Amino acid sequence: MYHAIVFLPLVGFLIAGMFGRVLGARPSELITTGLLFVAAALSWVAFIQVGFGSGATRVQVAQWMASGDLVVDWAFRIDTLTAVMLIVVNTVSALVHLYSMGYMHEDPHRPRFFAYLSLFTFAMLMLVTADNLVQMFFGWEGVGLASYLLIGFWYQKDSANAAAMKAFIVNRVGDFGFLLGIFTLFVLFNSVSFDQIFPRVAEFAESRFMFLGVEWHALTIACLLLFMGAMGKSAQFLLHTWLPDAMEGPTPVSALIHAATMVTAGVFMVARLSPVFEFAPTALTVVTVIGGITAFFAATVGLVQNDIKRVIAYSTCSQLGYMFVALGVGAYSVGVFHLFTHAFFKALLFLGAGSVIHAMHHEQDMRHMGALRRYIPFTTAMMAIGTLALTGFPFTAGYYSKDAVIEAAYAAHSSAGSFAFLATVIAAFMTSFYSWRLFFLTFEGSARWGHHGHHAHAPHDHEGVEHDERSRDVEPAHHADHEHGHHGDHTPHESPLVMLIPLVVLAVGALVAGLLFHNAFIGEGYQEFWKGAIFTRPENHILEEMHHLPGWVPLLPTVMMILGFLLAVYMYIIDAKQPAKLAADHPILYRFLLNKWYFDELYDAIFVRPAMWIGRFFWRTGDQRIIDGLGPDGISARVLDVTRGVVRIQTGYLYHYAFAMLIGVAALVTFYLFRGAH
Amino acid sequence: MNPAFTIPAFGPLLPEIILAVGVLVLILFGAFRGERSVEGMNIIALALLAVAFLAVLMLPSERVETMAGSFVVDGFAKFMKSLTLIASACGVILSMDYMRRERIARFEYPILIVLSTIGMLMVISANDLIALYLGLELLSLSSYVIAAFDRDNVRSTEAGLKYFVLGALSSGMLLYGASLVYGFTGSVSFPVIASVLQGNVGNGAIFGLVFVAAGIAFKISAVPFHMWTPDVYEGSPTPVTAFFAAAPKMAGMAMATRVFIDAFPGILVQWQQIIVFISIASMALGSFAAIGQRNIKRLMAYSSIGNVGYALIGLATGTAEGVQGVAIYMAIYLAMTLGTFAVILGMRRGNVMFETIDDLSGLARTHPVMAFCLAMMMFSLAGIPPLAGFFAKFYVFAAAIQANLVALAVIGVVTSVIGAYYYLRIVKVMYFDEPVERFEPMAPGVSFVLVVSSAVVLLFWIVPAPVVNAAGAAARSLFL
Amino acid sequence: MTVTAAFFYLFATITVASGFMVIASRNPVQSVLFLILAFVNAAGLFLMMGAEFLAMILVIVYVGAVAVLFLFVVMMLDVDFAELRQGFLQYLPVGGLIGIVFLLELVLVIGTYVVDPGLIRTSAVPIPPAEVVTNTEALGLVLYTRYFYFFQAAGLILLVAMIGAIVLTLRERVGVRRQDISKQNARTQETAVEVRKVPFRQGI
Amino acid sequence: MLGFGILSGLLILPLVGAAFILLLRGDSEAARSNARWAALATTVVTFLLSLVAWGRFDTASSSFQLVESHTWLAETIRFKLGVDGFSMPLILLTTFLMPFCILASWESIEHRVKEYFVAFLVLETTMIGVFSALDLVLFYLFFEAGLIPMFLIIGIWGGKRRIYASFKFFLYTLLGSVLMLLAIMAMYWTAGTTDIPTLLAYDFPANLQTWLWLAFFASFAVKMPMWPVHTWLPDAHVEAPTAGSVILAGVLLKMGGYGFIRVSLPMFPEASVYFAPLVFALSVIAIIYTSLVALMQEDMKKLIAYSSVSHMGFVTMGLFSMNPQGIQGAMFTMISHGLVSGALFLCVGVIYDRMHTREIRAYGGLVNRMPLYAVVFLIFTMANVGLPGTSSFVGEFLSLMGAFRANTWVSFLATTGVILSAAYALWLYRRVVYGVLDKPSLQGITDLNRREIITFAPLVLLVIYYGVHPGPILDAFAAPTDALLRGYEAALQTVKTAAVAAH
Amino acid sequence: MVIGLGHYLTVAAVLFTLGVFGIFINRKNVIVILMSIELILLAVNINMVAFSTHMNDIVGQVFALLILTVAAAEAAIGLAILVVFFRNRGSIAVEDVNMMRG
Repeated sequence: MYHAIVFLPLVGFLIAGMFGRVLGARPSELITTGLLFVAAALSWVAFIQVGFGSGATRVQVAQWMASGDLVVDWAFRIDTLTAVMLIVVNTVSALVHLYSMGYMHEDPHRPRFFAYLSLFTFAMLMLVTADNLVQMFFGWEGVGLASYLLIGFWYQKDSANAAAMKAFIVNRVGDFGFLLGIFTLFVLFNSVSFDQIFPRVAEFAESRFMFLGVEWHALTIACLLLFMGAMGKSAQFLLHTWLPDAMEGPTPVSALIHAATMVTAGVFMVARLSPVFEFAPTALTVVTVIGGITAFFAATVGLVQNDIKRVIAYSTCSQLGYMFVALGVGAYSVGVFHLFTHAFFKALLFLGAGSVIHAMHHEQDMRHMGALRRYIPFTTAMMAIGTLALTGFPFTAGYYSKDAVIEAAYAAHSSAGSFAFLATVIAAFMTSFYSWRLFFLTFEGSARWGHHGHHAHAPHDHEGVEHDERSRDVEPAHHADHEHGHHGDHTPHESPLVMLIPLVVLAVGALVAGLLFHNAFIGEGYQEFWKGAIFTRPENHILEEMHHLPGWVPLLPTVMMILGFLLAVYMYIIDAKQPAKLAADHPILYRFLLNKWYFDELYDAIFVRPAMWIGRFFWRTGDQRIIDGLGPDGISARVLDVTRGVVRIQTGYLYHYAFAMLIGVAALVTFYLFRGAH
Repeated sequence: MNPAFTIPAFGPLLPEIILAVGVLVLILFGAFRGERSVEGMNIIALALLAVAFLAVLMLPSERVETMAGSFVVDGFAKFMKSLTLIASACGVILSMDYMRRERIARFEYPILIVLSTIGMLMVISANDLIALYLGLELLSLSSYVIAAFDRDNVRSTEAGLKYFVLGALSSGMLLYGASLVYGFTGSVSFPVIASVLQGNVGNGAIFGLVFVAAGIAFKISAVPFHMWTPDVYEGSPTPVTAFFAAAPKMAGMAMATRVFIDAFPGILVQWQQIIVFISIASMALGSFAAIGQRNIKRLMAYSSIGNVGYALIGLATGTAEGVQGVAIYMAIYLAMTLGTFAVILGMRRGNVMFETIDDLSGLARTHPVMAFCLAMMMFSLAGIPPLAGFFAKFYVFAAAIQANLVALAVIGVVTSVIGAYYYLRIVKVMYFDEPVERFEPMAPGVSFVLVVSSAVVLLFWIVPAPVVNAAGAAARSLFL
Repeated sequence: MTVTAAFFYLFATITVASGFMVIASRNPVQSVLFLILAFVNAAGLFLMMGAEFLAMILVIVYVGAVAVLFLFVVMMLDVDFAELRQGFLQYLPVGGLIGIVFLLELVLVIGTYVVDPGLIRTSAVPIPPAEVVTNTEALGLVLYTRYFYFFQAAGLILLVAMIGAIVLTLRERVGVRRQDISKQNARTQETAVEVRKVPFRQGI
Repeated sequence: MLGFGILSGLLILPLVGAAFILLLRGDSEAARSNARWAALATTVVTFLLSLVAWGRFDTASSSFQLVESHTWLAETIRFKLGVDGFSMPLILLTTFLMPFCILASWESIEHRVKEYFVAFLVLETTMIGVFSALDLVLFYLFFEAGLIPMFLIIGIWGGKRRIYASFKFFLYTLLGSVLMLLAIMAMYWTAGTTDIPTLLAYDFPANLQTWLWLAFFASFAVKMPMWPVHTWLPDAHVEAPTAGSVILAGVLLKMGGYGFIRVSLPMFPEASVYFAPLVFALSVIAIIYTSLVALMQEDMKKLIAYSSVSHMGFVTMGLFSMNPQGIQGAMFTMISHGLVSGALFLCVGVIYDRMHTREIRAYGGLVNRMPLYAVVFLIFTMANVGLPGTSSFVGEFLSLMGAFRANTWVSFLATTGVILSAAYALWLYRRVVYGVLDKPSLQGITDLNRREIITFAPLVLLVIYYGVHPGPILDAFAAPTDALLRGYEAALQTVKTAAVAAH
Repeated sequence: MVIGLGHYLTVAAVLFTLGVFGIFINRKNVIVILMSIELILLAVNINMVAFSTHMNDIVGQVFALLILTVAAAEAAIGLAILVVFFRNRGSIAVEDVNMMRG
């Protein structure tokens, strides 16, 4: 069964990828989607078996590599954590496949698209089922590849290509840490297999390790390095810059990869490695702090974005921060729970946004939307559900998981926890605000899409404020001549059924996932459900602590949610001039936020440009001037100089020749005379 | 006064006697038949050389002294004499067509070649200073004449004149050195000199050694006594140049080896420095100066200077391995240089001989075989395996390493890389550049030499044993 | 100062001085003459050393043959030597310096050296006492027996000299009348006389 | 068979093919076609023969196999051939790549076709010779002999600056190698033989080891090439014809690495330990430096050439980390890089044949007209990046891990290569393949033809196959690696005990 | 004052140096160079004879005799070459003997 779950998407990929052009678009879609649905169904079976039965197991597929003590297998580690991820991945993926059949139906490269989607799913499954670090890295990089391919799916768009590259390279920065982390663990445990490592972590609880000439607490350095990988994949603060750009990809991709699954791989990894992280409290503190910062930071940026997908992207980033906060304070199950619920409502939001975009003929700028509620009521409803779940409206999925995160942060009773608590609470407020802002801009107010020109009614537009330079309206060429020219005055229309069904399914998930599963994930059924898949040290009582919080703490997120909602109502429904005024009053802050804290510019200045400059310097000066100049070219030039001199000696005159002979003899004679003297 | 005088054994002199008697017959033949006899004379001369070669092969391998100790035959002499005779014979073969077409075919040419060959054989077998000097003069005087053989050509006569003047100066130096050696050791005989000069000796003998070395270095065109070489190579008729590059080099190296190893073994430390010095200087100059050449004959002159430098590395060691290296080096060098000159002799269109490197442009397209052979010669001269030139260098460098002359070996390999540049340039011109007009087909004799030498150069690595073993035996015979 | 010494210094001084003049005089004819003078004085030195045969040979061969040959060539080539003067002094300082250093070294080492008497015992062929055998005879005794090989080699060298000189310089010039005896002997009436009928008043 | 075994057969076969092509008369189209087919047949048969050899090869054994020995220069310098787990895969790589080189040259070589294939076949012999020689002199002979055909290949069939490049290539590598020759001689006089198995067991004095190691290093470092003696490589790669680049990157560079593992490491263990920091430093510099340089290249081949230098940095780093992962990773990187970089050069060759330019700027948007090509190029780009699932990852991962065990700094810095390689490779891919196809010259460009598909398919399959199942090759390395490390420990142990005894 | 070996050797050394000197200091004509060579040979002969006498060994004189012979042959060849050169070039100035260089 597990073979089928993991390899069916691979089969789909191979079929669609290799024979897609022969088969045609529709059969490719049907095959891949069909296979995914089978896999998804099997995943649910597996989930039930493992989570509520006793199906944890290890499936050996083959040996990958063996070198010395290093043995790496292709094997599946099936436990509750894996099972949770399996359903998340396969369910969302199957729905996205289905959704894409509608969303992409104008695209001439659909087989390729579905092949990529299936490839991604396969890689993600390899990641979540990995029974060792290297296989996890395989999946890790595989999803990176798929992400790269899908972001750059519309390869004629230069911005998409740039975004794809950026995503891959920034992820590689994280992988850099991941690799070193793997090495460190291998050096410590002489194995990369979880089965070998986890039982022996305690032995190494106090070991020291020399890294870069400094002696570290071994597990801390290992966990920090691994966490660096997680930061890259999960777009945490400092390595987050790729995620918003990744919205260049088709929207279903954003939903699947950049919201529900791939970006949560970092969270999954930390949860998977909880037995190790548990012994590295310093590393956990770092995780908490980074998570808190991300939650806060991304939310601030999300406040002012105009692109509908970017807002959701920053929201994702922020929510990932929440998950890390939970992990960091030791409440791994809370983090995973949030991951689980988040997958539903964030995928829902993205797919809903996709539906909006589809309706708007690939317009993504919210300033050119508005009043869509009347045209696409179904989508509006779905988006409302998604927004409610995201903001943590009581009894929706987000309510259970997000509030649990905030409570866990509080319950940690540590300074890092307090910081995270503060950050997440403020972020909760902002989440609510920008989510409703999005909703109102898109679905309420006046219709701003019937006009030409982007700037006419843009509420945030005022002089001096830079727009997002890369206008969202640069669409792939194959859309340009399509009847749905995006500047056309066609009215928005509701999406086809294949797109709406996934929305419904996800909406159901967003509404009830928390209610259904919170008990198993973080409540009473904890032990029974996880069965040790998530390890906590005996002294880790965070889940208990969460039940003994002051009364105001559980209420606080809800309050924040309401405040945010009210503010959004005020600014976008009641007094629509306010935002522009606010922006004009605080131009520096506004621009700072609009430009994402200037991270892109900063990285450009401290990494990209110097790398280019150094590269050019090494090439022109290092290689060509110094190495070649002093080396081969220089030497050959000197040789030619000597040659010219030597040739000049050969004058053709007899007396010079005779003179040379005399000098030769005289020199030798003199040499011996003086040598003989002593 | 010398009642006990006995007639010496003439057996060891058989090759020389054959050639000497033969040459007299040739002279008579030529004097009576005049210029009509040239072709026949060439054939007879070749036959003579062939017979002498057979005679050399029949010589005993163990050391035999005769002629009151002035003449010695041993394995080394046999080896080097064989090479010399081959070289001389090729000198004749290469000249036949050329001389006829340049209208300088005279019957004296083969005679002079044979006479000079006698001189070489005598030099190789010389066991005292007088025999050495006489052989050397016989060799040199013939050489001066054949350098100027194209007597209506100003370049040829200039070559002859330069060769003569400097040659005379060098033999003057050699003689002066010989006189000092004689005076300071009391004998001209190598074995006696060797027995007298042991350990720390006075400067007089050393000075003598220096002067003798200068004379010998001149003959093998080692720096700084090389100055004549480029001009003479360029000016002389091409087959003469080929002959100069081949035969006298064999004799010269043999002479150098015999003098230093046989006569001065006791003061190895002293003369080693001379040899090291001129070896380095030769290798360096050969490599550097050749880069600046456009005339291929001149280039080959510098190449030969460089090659002598490499061969001298073997001598500088003063060991049997080193001498073996010298012997192998000279054997392989012989094949390489003859092959190269065969190609140079093939550079003819109508009545014009071409001599610059650029004239070889695109040879690989017009004459693929010829170009291939020359390219192999060039790679071989550059010392690239698996061609024979590599093994030549291999043995001398190996000997140097064994004798702990590491610096010398390092300089040697570095200069060989520099030298590779100009050999490559010829390959480049032939293979990479656009072709010019075709040359005329080669004369059969020339092609024969080319094919044989190419085969040696190309296939040496498959069956190296005969040459290597023979050279080893030859070298050991000097160290008994 | 003994008579021997006086003669030595006389001969030596003149030899060296004429040697110098050989290379220094402007006129090559003078050079040849100084060369002759140098050889004659060197012959004197040889005499003083007891090498009578060589002294005579030196005079006969060099003065009589070689030097005259030089003179002959100098005359034949008829060189205009006046213009060849320039540049003579240009290289003198450097060349002279090296030459002098060279000479000093030679004299320092060689001129002051006294041969180890022990070496004399190793002499292979001692010179017989002059009272028993004359110098000429002594040379002759070894030259044709013990050093027969050298003698033959010298012969070959002279042969080369002969052939070389001939091959280089002998040429049959066109346009030069030359006697050809076989041709003369083979001459018959038919080949020698041509009878032509000359048309009247027209010339040939 | 007169005492000649299968390895001699591998050496002789290409020469027979070359001789056959030489005998073809005329320069008609028919003759050229015959030459092509003859060359292809020869290389394919050679490959099959090498598979037979592989079949007879016992990967479990660390000793030399298929050994044959004939009298040669001397009793102690013999014509001795044999393979072990290190060399056998390299021989297979060589014979495997050759048919693709022939195929890649099928149409792109239009003039002097016969000479071209002769040069390639001779080159194949020398390469096989290097990997199968069991005598140092013989090793050197083949090591250097390869220069001749390669010189001609670059010089005759190369690009605009071919003459500069060919001379640089030749003289640079020659200069490096001659010092090795001297070292071989020194070993000969010290140990009395140049027989590799004997020398492997011989214990050279420590101070001599230093010098010998340096001399060999001079040669191998240039061949590898290591920074800072790498500058011949970009030039040679850029100017060489496609197949020449493939062989250069695919096999010739491996000779340096092979030399390290065959000679430097096992024969001079003490010197290797002593100099390991140097090698590490140079490797790390190479990885970072050349990656940055690659980032700035405007010429596709140059970019790939610099990336080769960078990857070779992983090899040297792995080799000198002296642990199983490092050594096997390095060896695996060599094999994998042979496939990947060879394939990348083939990729460049495909579009070069169509457009006759290698300027990155001249391309863009190729995916629009060449989807299949885009896929193939993507796979090899990703392999170049070291994506798990491709063979490169296995090698890089293992060598980095090996380096990490040896020195965390080295590994730390070298791992940045993971980031940089992604940057330059994707940057290249983006500029060439992605984007809008708006250049008029590219409008008529056609996708891969049948011959090219046949060329790429096996490479793609192998790169991925060895990415997920590297076992067959890694296992071959395992036994000799163990032997090497055991010998290593023993050598160092004796030194230690000697040092202790001296106190 | 006794005239010993050293005196003769000194004379020979001076003559030898003069000969060598004459070859390279001379710019005038090649004949003088030939004469310088004769001087060198004369110096050698003085050496030979001096050593011969001093050591009472006749070999030196035999050597000298042979040198004389060879010197004559050498002079003949040299002059012959000089004559053909003169015929071609019309000059025997040393500075004109430089068609080939480099």
